[in-house]
Parts: sequence; structure tokens; C-alpha cells
Amino acid sequence: MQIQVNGATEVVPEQSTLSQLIDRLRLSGKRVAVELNGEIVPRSAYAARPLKENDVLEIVAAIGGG
Amino acid sequence: MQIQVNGATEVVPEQSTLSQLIDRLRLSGKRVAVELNGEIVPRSAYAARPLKENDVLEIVAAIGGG
Amino acid sequence: MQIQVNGATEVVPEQSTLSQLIDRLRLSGKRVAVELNGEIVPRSAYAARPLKENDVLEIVAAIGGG
Amino acid sequence: MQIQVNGATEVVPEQSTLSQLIDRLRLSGKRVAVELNGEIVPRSAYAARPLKENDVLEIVAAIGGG
Amino acid sequence: MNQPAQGPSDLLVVGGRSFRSRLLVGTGKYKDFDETRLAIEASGAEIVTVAIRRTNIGQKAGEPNLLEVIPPSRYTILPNTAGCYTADDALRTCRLARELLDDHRLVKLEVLGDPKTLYPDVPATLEAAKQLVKEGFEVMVYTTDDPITAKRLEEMGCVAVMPLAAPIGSGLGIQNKYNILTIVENARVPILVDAGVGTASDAAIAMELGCDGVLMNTAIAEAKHPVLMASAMKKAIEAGREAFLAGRMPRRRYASASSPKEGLPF
Amino acid sequence: MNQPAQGPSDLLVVGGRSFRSRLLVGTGKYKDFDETRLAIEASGAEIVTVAIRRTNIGQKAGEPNLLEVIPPSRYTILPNTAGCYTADDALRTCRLARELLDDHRLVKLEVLGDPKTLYPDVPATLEAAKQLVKEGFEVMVYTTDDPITAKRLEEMGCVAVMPLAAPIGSGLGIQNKYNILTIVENARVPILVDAGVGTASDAAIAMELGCDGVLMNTAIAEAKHPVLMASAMKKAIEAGREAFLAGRMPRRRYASASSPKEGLPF
Amino acid sequence: MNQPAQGPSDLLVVGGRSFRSRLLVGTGKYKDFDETRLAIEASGAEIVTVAIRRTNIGQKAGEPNLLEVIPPSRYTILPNTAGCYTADDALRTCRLARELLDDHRLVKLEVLGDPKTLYPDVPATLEAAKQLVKEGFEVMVYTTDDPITAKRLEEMGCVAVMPLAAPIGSGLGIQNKYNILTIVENARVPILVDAGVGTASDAAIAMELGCDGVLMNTAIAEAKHPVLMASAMKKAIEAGREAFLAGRMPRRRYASASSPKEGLPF
Amino acid sequence: MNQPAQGPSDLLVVGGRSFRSRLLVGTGKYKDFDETRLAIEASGAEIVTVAIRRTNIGQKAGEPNLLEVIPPSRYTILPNTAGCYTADDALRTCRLARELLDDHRLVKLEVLGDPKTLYPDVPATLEAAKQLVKEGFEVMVYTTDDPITAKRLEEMGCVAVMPLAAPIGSGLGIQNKYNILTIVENARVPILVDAGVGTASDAAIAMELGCDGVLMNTAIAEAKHPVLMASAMKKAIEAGREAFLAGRMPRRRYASASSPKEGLPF
Repeated sequence: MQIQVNGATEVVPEQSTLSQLIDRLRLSGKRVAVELNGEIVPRSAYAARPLKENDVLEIVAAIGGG
Repeated sequence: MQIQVNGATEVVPEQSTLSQLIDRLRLSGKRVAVELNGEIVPRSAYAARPLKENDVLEIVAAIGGG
Repeated sequence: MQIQVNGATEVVPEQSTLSQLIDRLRLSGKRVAVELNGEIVPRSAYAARPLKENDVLEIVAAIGGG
Repeated sequence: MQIQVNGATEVVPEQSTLSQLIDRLRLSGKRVAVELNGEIVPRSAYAARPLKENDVLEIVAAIGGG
Repeated sequence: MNQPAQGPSDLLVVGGRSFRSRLLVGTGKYKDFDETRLAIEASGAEIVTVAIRRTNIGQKAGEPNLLEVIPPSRYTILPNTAGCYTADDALRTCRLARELLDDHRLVKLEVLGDPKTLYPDVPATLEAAKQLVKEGFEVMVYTTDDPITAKRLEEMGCVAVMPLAAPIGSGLGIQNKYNILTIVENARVPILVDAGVGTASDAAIAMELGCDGVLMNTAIAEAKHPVLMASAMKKAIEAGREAFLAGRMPRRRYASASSPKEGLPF
Repeated sequence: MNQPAQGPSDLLVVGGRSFRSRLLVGTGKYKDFDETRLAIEASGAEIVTVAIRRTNIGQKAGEPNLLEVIPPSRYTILPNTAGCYTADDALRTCRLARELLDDHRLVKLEVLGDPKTLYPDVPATLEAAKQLVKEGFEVMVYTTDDPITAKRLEEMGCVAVMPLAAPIGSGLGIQNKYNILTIVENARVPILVDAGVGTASDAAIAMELGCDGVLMNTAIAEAKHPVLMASAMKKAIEAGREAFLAGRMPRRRYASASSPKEGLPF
Repeated sequence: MNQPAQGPSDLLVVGGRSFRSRLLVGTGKYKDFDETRLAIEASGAEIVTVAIRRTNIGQKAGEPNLLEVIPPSRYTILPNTAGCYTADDALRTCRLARELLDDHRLVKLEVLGDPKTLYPDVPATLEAAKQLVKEGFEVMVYTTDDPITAKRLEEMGCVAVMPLAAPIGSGLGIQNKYNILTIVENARVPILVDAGVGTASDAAIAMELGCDGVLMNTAIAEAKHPVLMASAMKKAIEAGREAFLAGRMPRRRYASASSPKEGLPF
Repeated sequence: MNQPAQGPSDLLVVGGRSFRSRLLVGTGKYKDFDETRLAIEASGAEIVTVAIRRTNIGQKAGEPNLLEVIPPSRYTILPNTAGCYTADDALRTCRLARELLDDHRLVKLEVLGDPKTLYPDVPATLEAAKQLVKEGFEVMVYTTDDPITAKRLEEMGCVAVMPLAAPIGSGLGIQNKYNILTIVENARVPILVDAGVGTASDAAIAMELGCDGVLMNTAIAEAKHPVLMASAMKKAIEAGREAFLAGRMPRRRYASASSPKEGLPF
């Protein structure tokens, strides 16, 4: 199915979870935060959180800025 | 009857009008504006405007300021 | 004979006077001042002043400056 | 005999030397410099230097300043 | 030399009206009405600001009135909301002024934040400006030198934006030239420096930055000789305006001779 | 209000002469004589400084001459020693100028220290000033803003002392206001700021510090529109002078309301 | 001599936390993470601000991460809302930061007004600050140098107010010292100058005005030698703080000799 | 990052001697010798200036002596000619100092022009400097901020030139930055700002202009807490020096974001 990640389209298998996506994106263990359809998803909830067609995800990290 | 004019109590005859008050205060012909119970009264309406017990009037003029 | 005028060599006839030079240079009537061999020559003295071989003249005027 | 020390009159015995004066003034061993009649006297020369009537001495030290 | 517009053709346009003078003056702090009148005449000002206050009851009939000294027939009267600390008080004052001056719509809005700085309360100023524009007033608005707020007030429909140079009555001169410059660059309505000017050069600097005018009161009224200072300010405003139009020389780190280096007689 | 002297009665006195204008201008760096003439007229200057240089030999008869554009009959010509780096060169230049202008004794002395700053050579300036005074010249002397040197030049008999505000032609404005102020306080002869003024407000500031006048050239000649800038400078000098005479308001750290705090209708 | 508190005992307290360093630094504009790390170490900063952005998808596994270079275990991370032009965007950014940093509540709020000045949108900043405080954030807020707005933000419960000295990244230094001084006088929470510092003396001046600290990024990152400039800034902040605590000498218009006038040997 | 020389390797070289500290301090105006000692220790100064005066006759034997508090074994003593108004008095003072300090040749020359400004008498200073150099003294010379005079003193063989920032003891800070900058650019010997510094940032600014050091007395001695101010000055000098070596960021008229504009999650 198709979802949006950071403004780009990603195709992910049916029934995948947020934690699976995080793995696929090689972000596991990285300091990131996730907003799913405008709601923040706590790290602890990634595993239990299924993805649906057209979900919109924002995955952010801290970067250099002033 | 008693009314308030610029924060002070004035005693005026029953049935007096705003224009009579303006005369009494020697303000006729002076550039002033009148607020009666929070409403501005146009100069043209002074004569027709009766005063009631406890009316609150503000009579203002232009003074030096920056 | 040869003389120096404002740093350049000028050839003038023998026995010429300063006023004759001034004429030749089309400076008569112009506001100029003349220094001859380091000495200032008053305007009144031009006519009487003969020029000698190798005389050094500075002829100056007022120009734009601040 | 009388001498001037730093602008004040001092009376010192005949035949006294500069080093005797320095002692008398409790300045021996102190960091001072001496000008005698306008001439600087090296520390080494104090003992050998006799004082004469009306000698003018300046004895200076380093003090706080900027 | 083709000259840039100035003199008669260089007008300050506020709302619909055109003015030759770019100096706006207040009427406070003068010794008496005589000094007020003479100073304002010497300043050449065409726009004069006044405060709105309770008339004092029972004054002698003959007592002169400010608007007889500064007749609306001769001057454009600019009632201000000095002393108002809420949008509501400012609105009431403007409405009274409008009635007082026969449906006069040009007002100077100031909503103050505190008595120590007399700086504006920006949110309350924005709120009052919005409402006044809605009620058909022509709003000349006192504000901080924040370019963002200045632009917003313009967008709301204020006819002139008047950033402060320094606190009202401080005479400290323009504290932040960059802000004033940025406000001027961004503006489509006249920008007038309001408050903080202390002497003639301060007024000239404001104009050289490209401001369309300056409003002042204390700098004139509290000078040792107010009438002479009023004349000084008139000239300073014109000098600064002309210098702005004339285009100043570039600054140089080192010297540049005014006289030719060649042709020296030695 | 008793007014301090100003206007017609407020004159600049240099040597014996009196002048209504306190703005002195140079004649260098203009596009042509036409611009020179128009700018000087617009400046209202009465004292105009010129350089002395070798006349160019073999020029066409008709070629105009600066002194026809700035006639000595109308202006007080102030020949300067610009370009001189020794006392001797300055002396020779002054003597030539004196002859050139029919025993004219008023000169502007500058003995320069280096071409990068065009700052004066102070000892050479002192030496030249001494000799010129001895020879009967009326010396207006260009110097640094050092109060000690300024006082010494006055004591030597110079008729005016002219400290620099900033390097000649830099347009940087007055760099050290305290020095100028101290020079003015100590002076018994006119103090004129010479060099460094860039725009109208700089000139006004010099006058507000109590200077008796300002001499400038580049600030006018290098403006985009020299004639308009000349007018700006005229007004700025008058504005600054009047502000000085009027006595500015005191500076305040905090605000001071221009309108009464009492009598608000709420 | 009884000394005022300083050194170990002179701490900056923000929210609950205490800090020895009064210099806060950003992490932007550095050549690489190595330079970032070395400069931050040299600065002695304990509070380091970071931006929140989309992580780039499909980066190599090994690629280093800013928070490995600036470990939260060692530094107090201050996520900022740089780039946000609405209250809403700022709120979302803060909430993401809070999750990202394991319920971290200290944030630097900035809601920008336009990209040219990067000045704050004051009403939107007030709105966002109110909501963030309500959600339990500890808000350090970027604002203009308007004393009224600064006080309001303090009253809303912000833990620190951070007025700008000049536009972000401009390096122009403190433009309006009076405003900063007034904000400091009125404050009950720490006042930190944020933005506009260009070199060491600018930072010292901020501290001499009584500010509790300074936040900077460009002045260090864009110096020719960022690590050395970071050390300069560390010392400048300490110098300015100590000078503030030490109490500077009074300014004098004239001279005052440092050496005794008496006792000269002539 | 290749670092410019600083820290241990960045030395001030005056005459033959090298110094790690670029802060030179005076010994006047302190409450007592104890405060003098503690402040000088806190300043980290290695060169300490002292005045030469008549020793007071008949003092108690035990009375302490400045040079016991500031031992020549530990500090480089710099005797000055403060209070001298003629070249001759300055020469006599230097010769006495040389004898006093066992053929010590390093001196601070000042020949004053008047007691109100304590500005130097430039011609007398030049004359005295010439003679002192001839007699083998190493002359550190106090002068105005005139670049021409500064260069001349260098050419005469002075080992350091020390222009004033503002009047001695005024604490007004650097009045003419352009002059100091020009002096530094032209110099081949160390340039130290002498006199006029009031607080830490003033000292940092002097160093940022490229000065090799700063000499001060009143700014420390007249602070409310001299010892703490001495520490502030030590850090300010180092901060300013490092900032100069680090190369400050360019100034910008407008803002420049420190955080990336891209990658915002909305």
C-alpha cells in the first residue's frame, strides 16, 4: 500500500507496523520522533501501531541550527 | 435631580435638556463633545435630549498634548 | 634663449620682458601670479622685468579645490 | 650647614656626606634616587660625596600612579 | 542637472490630504497659549496634534480655548489618544474627537503599555487600529520600531505608521536606525518618526533615513527657547529631506583630496 | 520670550570681516563650472575656498576662469594650501595667492602629513602658521581635533581654527564629539569644522556642538544632486546653529508624557 | 574587599536548572560535525540549541547524528522552532521535540514574522507561548527588544525572555541598549540576548548591561577560525559578567589624573 | 582547522622583552597597597607602571614601599612621567627612574598639554622622545590618536606607541575607532591604547581593532570592586585578542538564518 513519509510516497507491505517501517528506513535505534496523521506516536507504541493506506508520516530528528 | 458630569455630581432641574445643561455650564458655542451614559450625543441633538436622574455625562474638549 | 615656465622649456627672444611673455602665453588680463626664480614679481613690475637665459618661472592661477 | 631636601630646608653637620644624610633620613636600603644640584648621583657614589652649604637635593621614589 | 522633485512639488500625502510641511507638532508642555501659537507658527507645521480631556466645568466665559489658538480652519487638527492604556479607551477617545471636530476622521492612535516607557501595547494597538479603520477613521498609528508590526498596521489600512525613535519625551534620538530604515523600505504608506527626537540633527537623521515626516512635541516645548527651536526643527526637517533626495556621497574609510594633486608650483 | 541673538544679528566674524552664512564651501570635484556656480549659490556660502595651481599654458583665450565664476567682488575668496606637505610649500603658496588676489591676506593653511589620511603635519602646521602670522596673513588653519594644538594655534594669532571631523573627503561625520566640544569651550576665535562631513545631519551636529561654522566640499560636490545637497547643507547649518542657540531639551532615560495624565474621560 | 558573588557561586538559573556558563550556542552553519564539536567545547556552553527537521530517509546506517556529537548526557539540548512562521507550526515542532528527547520540556520558541528580518511575529509568539506553558513546556522565548512584550511573556510564565540585539545572523551588535537595559530592569526571569552579536565585545556589552546570558550561533560559526572565536566568546561573556558585578567606574567628561599631582621633583 | 597563533605562542614583544599578558596596569588610586597587589595579581599584568615622586622625608622606618608590593623581580616596572608638562621635566624624571631602578631603560613618556584634558603636548613629546632615544631609553610613548604623530614617534625609535582612547581617567571608551585602526595599520611597533578605557568591553574593542595591548588604571582602581574588575579586564583583553585573531563574521544589513530553511515537517 502507499503512504507518505516526509512528503515522499513510500510503498509498504499490507499490515506492516510503524516499527517495521522504522526498520526498513534503517532508523531503528536512531533518535527520531514520529507524527502520524498529525498525531505524535510515542516510541513505545511503534510496534503496536499498524499502518493504513495513505497514512501521512513525519519522521524528524535534531539537526544543526541556531 | 442629580446627574454626574465629568465625574462630579451636579443638581439640575427636573425636565431639563442637555442643551440647557450646556448653557448652565457656560459651554454653549464652545467646542465640546458630549458622551451621555456611554453614547455620544450629536451637537444637533442637545436640545431634544432630556436628562434623567443619574445620567452620566462626559463633556470633553481639545487641550494641549503631544 | 631658453627659460623654464611651469616646469616646461620655453624659447623666448633675447631681451624679452616678463610682460611680453605673459602676452605670448595669452595670459594678459588673466588673474595669474608669477614667481621668477623663487621671487614673486608684482603685476606692476612685469613690463620692466627682463628675462634672462635659464630663468625659472611659475605662473599660477586659482582653480577648483577644497 | 643648611641644605635643601625635596624643597624643605635641612640643617646638617659640616663635612657630612650624602650617605650620612641618607642614613639620617632613614632612607638607607630604600629604593630612592638622588639628584644633587641637578645632577644624578649614583648610589655607589653616596659615601664619597660630601655635602656643601646650600646644596639642593631631590630624593625620589616610585609611588602609585598610572 | 535634472533635479529630483522637492520644494513645492514634494508633498507629504496622508489619507487624501497633501501637505507641504513634513514636521508635525504637539501642543503640550508650553508655558502658555501665546508660546504655543508662536512656536507652531515658527515650526511651519500644518498638522497639529491635540489631546482630548474633560473640559473643566465652570471656567470663566472668556477663557481661551486651544482650538481658538490653533484654528481648525488653518491647521489640520490631529486628535490623539495619549493616556489610553486599553483599546477601548482609545476607541472612545477617537469617537469623541470625531464628534468634537464635526465628523473629523483623522486621528493619532496610541495605546500605551506602561507609564515608565510609554511604549505601545502592540496587540491592543493592532486591535484598536482594526476597529477604527472599520469605523471609517483615518488612523495614524504610534508603534514600536518593529518592522513586522509596522507592516501589519499598514496592511490593516492605517494611513500612516509612526514608529518611535526613543521613548516619548526622552530626547534620546533615533536608537535603532536599521529598524527605521527597514520599516521605510517595506512601506507603501507614509512613515513618520513619532517620539524621541531631542534636537535638530535628530530630526534631520530621521529624514535622511527616508522617513516621510517627524512628529515632535517635547523637543520644541522644553527647549530653553521654544520658538527658536521650532524654527530650527523646520529647517532640519527640510535639510534632512533634501539631503535624502539629493543622495549623499559614499562614505570612505580613507581621505580623498578635494583639490587636484597635479599642477603644484613646486 | 526673550530670544537669543540669531538671524540677521547672529554673525560669523573672521578676522575683521562679518558673514551671515556659517557654511564655507570648496570649489573642487564639480562636473563643470556651471554646477560649481549653481551649487555655491544654493549653499548661500559667502566664503569660498580655491586651490592655487600652475595655470595651463596655451589654453584657448576664451576658456573661462574659476574667479569669473566665483567673482571676488561677490565672494570672499579663501585660497588654500591643499597639496602642500611642507611648511615651505605652504608659505610659497600663500604668498602667490596674496599676489594673485591683490594683497589678499585671508588664507586657509593646511600642511599635510600623508596622502592616505590627508591629516595635518602638526609641527609643520605650527611652524607655517607662526611665519604666516608674522607676514601679516589672516590664517584659518586646518588641524587635527587635538584641543592642545587648537589652543596653541589660536594663541599664535590664527583668526580661525578648523579641526577635522574625519578624513578629508571621507564623509564619515564627526568622529570625536568630545574633542570638538572641548576645542569650542576653550576657544576665543571661531572654530569651524573642516573636512569629514558627509550629509546634512553631520553639519547640524557640528553646529549643535557650538562650532561657529563648517567648511565642506566633497559632501556637496559628490552628492548625486549637488545643487540640492547644497541647499540641504545651508538649511542644516542654520538648523544646527538655531538649535544650539535655542538650547536643547535635557535627555531623559525614561519617557515623559506630552499630554496631561489627568482629565481622561474614563 | 567583600566581593560580589561570581565564579562558581554565580549561576544562571533557567527553569529549575543551574548553569555555570552564561553562553548558549547554536549548532548551525559549521563546516562539519568535527568543527561543531570543537567549537562548542571551546565555548564552554552547557546549553546547546538544535533545529528539528525531517530526517533524511535512506541515509547510510553509519552516518553520524548531531546528538551523538552533542550528547544530551553532557549538554542541555535546547530544541528551537527556527523556520516556523505560525504559532501552530511552532507548537507542532515543540511537541515533536519533546517526544524526540524523551519528554524534554525546555524549548526555544521563535515564531517568525518575515524571512528578510527574521524578526518575531509578536502576537503569534504570545499565542504560542501561552499554549506551550499550558502544555507544561519550559519556554525560552525569542522576541523583539520591546520592553512591554518582554514583560508580558514573563507574566505568561516563560522561563527566560530572549530579546534580539539585531537581526539573526547580522552580526551588527546591540542596536538599542536602552531597550535591553529596560527589559533587564523590569525582569524577574533571566534575560538573554538572542541574535545579532557579531564579535566578542558585543557579547561583553550585553553582559555589562546586566543580561543573564547570550545565545549565539553565526558569530562563532562564521568566524574565520570558529574554535578560536568560541574561546573568545567564552572569555567575553565572563569578562562582561564580571565587569557588571564589579561595577564600572563613573564616566567623566574631562580627565582625572591617575598619579598624584603633588611631590614632583621640580 | 589550522589555528592562528594564540595562547602561549602569541606574545607581546616590547623592545627586547616578550610578555604573555597584553594588559598593562597602573598603580594609582587604590585604597591601599593590599588592594593594589590583589588587583594587579588578578589582572595578570606583567608590566606595571609607577610614578616618580619625592620620597616623604621622616617617614616611619617600617612604612611599606610600592616596589615591595610590586617587586621588580616579578614585574616589569614601567616608570612614567605623569605630571610633567615640559620635555625637560620628563627627561629629568626618566633619568631619575633609570638610576632608581638600576639602569632600567624602559619608560612611559607623557608630556602633558593641560590639566583639564591631560592630552599630550605633541611637539614637546616629539622633542623629549628624540632625546630619550638618544640617551638609550626604551620609550613607550603616550600620544593623541593622530596617525601622523604616531608614525613619527615610531620612526624616531620609540619601542611602543600608546594613543589615547579618551581623556585619562574619563572612562569614555574609544572615541575615534578609525584613528586607532589607521595607527595600527601603519605601525611596525606595538600599538597600545593608553587612557580612556572604562569597562571590559572597551578593552575588548581596542584589541579587536588590532591593538597589541591596553594600559589602564582608573577603570580598575575606581570600579566598585577593583579586584573583580581586574579579572574582568584580563578576560576582556584575551577575548578581544582572540576575536581579532579568529577573524569576525562579516556584518550584514539583513538577517541570515542559522537553521536550514528546508526539511520542515510542514
